Amino acid sequence: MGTEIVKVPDAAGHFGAYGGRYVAETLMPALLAVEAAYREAQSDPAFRREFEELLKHYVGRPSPLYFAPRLSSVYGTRIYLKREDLNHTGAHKINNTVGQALLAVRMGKKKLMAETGAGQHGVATATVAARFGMRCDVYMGVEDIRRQAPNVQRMRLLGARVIPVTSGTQTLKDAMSEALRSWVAEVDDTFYVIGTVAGPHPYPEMVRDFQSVIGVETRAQILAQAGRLPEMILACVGGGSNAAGIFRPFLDDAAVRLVGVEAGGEGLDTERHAASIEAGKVGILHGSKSYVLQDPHGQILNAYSISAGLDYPGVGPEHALWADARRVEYSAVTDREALAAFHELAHLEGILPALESSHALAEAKKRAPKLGPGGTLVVCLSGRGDKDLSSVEEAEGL
Amino acid sequence: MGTEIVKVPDAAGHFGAYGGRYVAETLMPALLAVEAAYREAQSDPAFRREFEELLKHYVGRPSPLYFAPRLSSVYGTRIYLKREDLNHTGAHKINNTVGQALLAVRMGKKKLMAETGAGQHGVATATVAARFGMRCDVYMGVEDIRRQAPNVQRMRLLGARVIPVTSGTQTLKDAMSEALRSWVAEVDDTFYVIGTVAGPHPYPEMVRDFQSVIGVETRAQILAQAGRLPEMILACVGGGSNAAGIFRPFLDDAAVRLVGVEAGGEGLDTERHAASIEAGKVGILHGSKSYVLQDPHGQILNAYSISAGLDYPGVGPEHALWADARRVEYSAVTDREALAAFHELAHLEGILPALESSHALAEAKKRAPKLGPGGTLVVCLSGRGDKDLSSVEEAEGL
Amino acid sequence: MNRIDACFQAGRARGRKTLVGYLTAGDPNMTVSEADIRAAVAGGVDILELGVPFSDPTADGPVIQAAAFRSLQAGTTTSTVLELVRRLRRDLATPIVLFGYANPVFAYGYERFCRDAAAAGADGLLIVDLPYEEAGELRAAAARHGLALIPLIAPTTPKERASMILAQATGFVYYILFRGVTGARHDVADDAAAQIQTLREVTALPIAAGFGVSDGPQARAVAGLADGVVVGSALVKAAREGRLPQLVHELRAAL
Amino acid sequence: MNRIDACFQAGRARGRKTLVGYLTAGDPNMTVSEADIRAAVAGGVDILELGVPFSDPTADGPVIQAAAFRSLQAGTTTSTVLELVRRLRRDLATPIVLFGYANPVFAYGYERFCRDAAAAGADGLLIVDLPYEEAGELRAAAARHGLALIPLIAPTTPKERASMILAQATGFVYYILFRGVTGARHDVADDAAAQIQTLREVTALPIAAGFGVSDGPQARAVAGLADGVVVGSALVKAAREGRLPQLVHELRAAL
Ligand SMILES: Cc1ncc(COP(=O)(O)O)c(C=O)c1O
Ligand SMILES: Cc1ncc(COP(=O)(O)O)c(C=O)c1O
Repeated sequence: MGTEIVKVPDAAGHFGAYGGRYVAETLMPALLAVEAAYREAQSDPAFRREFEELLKHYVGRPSPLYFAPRLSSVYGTRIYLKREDLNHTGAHKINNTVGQALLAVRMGKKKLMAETGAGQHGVATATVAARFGMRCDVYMGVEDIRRQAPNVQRMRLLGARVIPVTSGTQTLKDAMSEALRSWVAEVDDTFYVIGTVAGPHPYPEMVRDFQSVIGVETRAQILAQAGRLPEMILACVGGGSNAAGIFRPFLDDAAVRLVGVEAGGEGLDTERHAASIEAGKVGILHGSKSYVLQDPHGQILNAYSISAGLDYPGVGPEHALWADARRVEYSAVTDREALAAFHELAHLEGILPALESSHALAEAKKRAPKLGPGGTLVVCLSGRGDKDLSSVEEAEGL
Repeated sequence: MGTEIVKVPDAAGHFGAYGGRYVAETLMPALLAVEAAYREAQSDPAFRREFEELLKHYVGRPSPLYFAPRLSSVYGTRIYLKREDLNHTGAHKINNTVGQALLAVRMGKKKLMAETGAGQHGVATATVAARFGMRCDVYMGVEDIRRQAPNVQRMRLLGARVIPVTSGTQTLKDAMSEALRSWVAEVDDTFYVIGTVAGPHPYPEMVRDFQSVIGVETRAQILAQAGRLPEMILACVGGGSNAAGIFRPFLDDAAVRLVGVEAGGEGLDTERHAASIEAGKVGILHGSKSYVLQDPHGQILNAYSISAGLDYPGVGPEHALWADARRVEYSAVTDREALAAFHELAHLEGILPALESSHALAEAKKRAPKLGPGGTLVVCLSGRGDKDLSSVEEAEGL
Repeated sequence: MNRIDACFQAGRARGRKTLVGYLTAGDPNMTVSEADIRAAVAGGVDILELGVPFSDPTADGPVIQAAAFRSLQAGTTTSTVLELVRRLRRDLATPIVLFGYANPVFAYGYERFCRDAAAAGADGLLIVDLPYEEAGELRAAAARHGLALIPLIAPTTPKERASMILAQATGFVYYILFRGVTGARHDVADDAAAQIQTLREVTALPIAAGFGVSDGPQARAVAGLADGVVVGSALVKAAREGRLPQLVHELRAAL
Repeated sequence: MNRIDACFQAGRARGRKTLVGYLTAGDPNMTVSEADIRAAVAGGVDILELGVPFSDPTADGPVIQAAAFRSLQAGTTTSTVLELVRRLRRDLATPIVLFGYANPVFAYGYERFCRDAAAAGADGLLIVDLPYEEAGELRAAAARHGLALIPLIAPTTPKERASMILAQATGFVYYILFRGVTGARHDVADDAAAQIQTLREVTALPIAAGFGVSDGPQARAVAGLADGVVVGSALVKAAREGRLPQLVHELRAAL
């Protein structure tokens, strides 16, 4: 692959035509300070060491790369699952919050703030805030607070304040808007922990870097376990952090096909989905330029997905670049297909996947037959499904 | 330590005066068959290898031994947490169910059955049943089904039948009685997966062996990380499997104090607790002789604890032996103390412990001051607290 | 000769099979229970299996579980059961076997229990969750006090194991017709005849078969295989439904 | 000379400070909005900041968020805002600055937007989430069409950064008095005076200060520091509460 997609972003945070830093001037100094601190941290072996220590002893890394025998035989190709569901707090989100919290400590901040939709990133942020003795505010739409009661309780038990967001559609996109608003007023002592590879520079780069541990481990593990690289790697794409994390270390491996799976909701032919890349247009949202679900006037549309973590109308700018460069293929999977994959993994392997991750599994099922019994693919199991019990129940009227 | 407590059980399953095989003759052939299969498996390196592979790639072992800096500074001694909460399904229970499921496969069984209280062992059994393509029946008291709805849903999603037990107090003890009853009728094709180091021989031995991985890892990890053995290891004791698993590899290390923590419920001076060792008498329950909560006429008493996993009126026979031999000290911690420890760990380290494990933490807090800043102790964090959100909420009227 | 041996011998002499009847002592309370027992004996039960209630009867089905629960609720203890035996023995010659679980007996003390049970007039013990391997201490105590310790043999018990168990047994052999717990079932296992035949090769003791016998025709079928027929759950159920005399009569007539 | 420069110059000449008033276009619908705007101008607003509503106004507080929401609900689009400008320009000479977020402008097309806005009679643009670094393309288009691109300077903006931003700026400088989003606050930051003084060292442009000015006394305090005072949320709120003429009168009187 050409360097144009590997050596990104540029100094201003652009991933080709995407990314950047589209925020009010009030926030610029804060972002520049985060960037400067991050550059310094990057070149400090002590930072790297502390990050890795925490990933190992606190998060529980490396997460296993698990060969799923029964799923493989049903899907018709050899399937490995990257088990981010086994991380502390139950998803890949914690890799990133550990990194950002360390940076916040380094910058002398006393408080973390975060936006959250499903609550996974909120829990992961509340967790590291507790771990480092910082206060924590989590912005969450009142609609999501209602839907995700257990995660709200987890955040509170971890000592975080959950701040209800009543503006707009009262979901993730509004929570992120509100978080950006609030950060302006508290920027002196507060670090804003963004939960995915979106937002203004340097977040897309930084989150991707922290999540790259997923791909780095996967690469070493598949070589050790299968003796070769896989034909294909699949990951779900909400904002795109687990996908970016697992894809990135394989960008140069041209023979490895990378597939990002968006939430097709009730179908791309309806208005109820969250497929920003496949069904959105280039736009500017929450600080960066990328594919965005929007109306012809540039007003942001509400996303929809059964999985709260994919229910976002934007996507990280690096994915926009990868999509344009055709290095990564993007597909969408409907609620119904994701639910079927959820049940299938539970029954075949005894693993309850997050509904987000179930999207990647469903796409793997579609693509497996072409690979055949000799093929090998890796699915990023970005999180566990315990948080989704009530969504599944509601969807299926159990 | 004398061999009398290390080389147990004897050929008939006796741990000194305890243990044995107190079941109806109808079950004896089944137990003898399990024992014979287990002996054969023990001497088969392939069995060991498969067990270890699954622990690594499926369960996610080794679980980290995490030095908890903020907890240490508040408690006043160096505290390491053995992170069984990071295992697949969220507790140590899975170590054992993987082992027993492998044995069931080896014996050609088509179905697993289990009793469960909190649902953790039920989920762990349903999980391995799915993983090996076996049917699964889980016996659970209707009272527990009501209290532990999310785990019931998890089991069902994993394909297990949850069989409501309406006899007696409709909790764990009755579920186990019912499971024993049902096994008799299905013994040809069904393997009974017991969830703790209780029940008739060979279960106490077998479960202990499968769980010993906790202690084996802990020993290697603490030597590598702290360069020495700890002064003390604490673990909660319901039936006693996580405690047996972590203690066992340290039995010969006379300088390492081992502390088992029972559920003191509302206090040992009330009738509402589950402290079989401290407040029970020797008796025979569910197939083995050990300490049992019972009235003067030998009728079994109801146990009580805020933590469903400790809410059992018996305890594994090896603990009875260890208690008599004073190799392990046993203490009881009340609901209130456990709840305080639960919140403390959440706030200080960003870890929501299971209420069961919170008992061990609470006892650690009491004992830490005597060890002082130079001391080192290990607490077995047997599971995560996500399952306990509603118990905590109910107890605190949040 | 003890009462149990005498009973089987008498049956054999009269050409009829022995009816072993189980009732839970103290169900639903001691007064009613005693009346039921007397009615059962009057109706023709040859050997009385008297259930000592236990809180966690892992080998019993719903009927006997419920009986134990009612009995315990009414305040039955091991001592009150022994008092009942003493009262029954004043005027009944029927052999009495105390049927129960290990823990209440263990709590009472094996030696003390055997002494008091023998003194009260019991003839034997059947401790359902005390298999051969664990029974040594109680077996010795029972022997000291002249009580038979009745062994259970299951359909799954291999012949070698049966030989071991029966080598030291006294009283009679309780052969379990079905897998599972106590409670009424409908057909006798096909291989019961063969298995009982096998037992005859290793013991001279009378064999009573049971678990799931609920009416006259079934009792007759079983009687064709064994020296005695054990009826439990069906009697307990009949007692609570006011049909005890009728059922005993039906069973007796079938044997 | 363009209308903005002329306006500040005129103010300076008359010894009074410039009142920059913000209202969201189309709030609560286009008809009422137009009437509000005309009333505000009639009452003494010197420069009109006309908000182009956006679904996700990350730099606005609740008052302006709600106004944008109402406006969008009523069907406002970028085109209808430009039509409004065209109608206003027919009979008003007041400078008009279009205030909005990047995405609607980007969706419309930077070049096309500048062309159409200029043609409609707008004088400047203020795109709140388009900082200096990202503004190049729009800056060029604005310049091509004679529109000022008003820069924002925050209390947190370091001097070097301010110099960079202001080096190429036209129109006036919008100095943000407070951290946080738009909306009424009560005291002016202590260091505002010093910061505005610093800005004077790097730019000759007029400086309007705002964010949180809600009444006459506050306006007067701010006016002591800057060339103009920006009032936004307070006007939007007053308009919806039927107090717009009064507030504008009060503000005008204070300057
Ligand atoms: C388990 C899980 N997977 C995936 C996602 C989507 O985020 P991203 O696309 O940034 O990986 C989320 C977001 O909450 C999540 O919780
Ligand atoms: C997390 C956890 N810890 C401890 C226990 C108690 O079991 P044991 O004493 O066998 O470890 C349980 C039982 O469910 C449990 O779920």
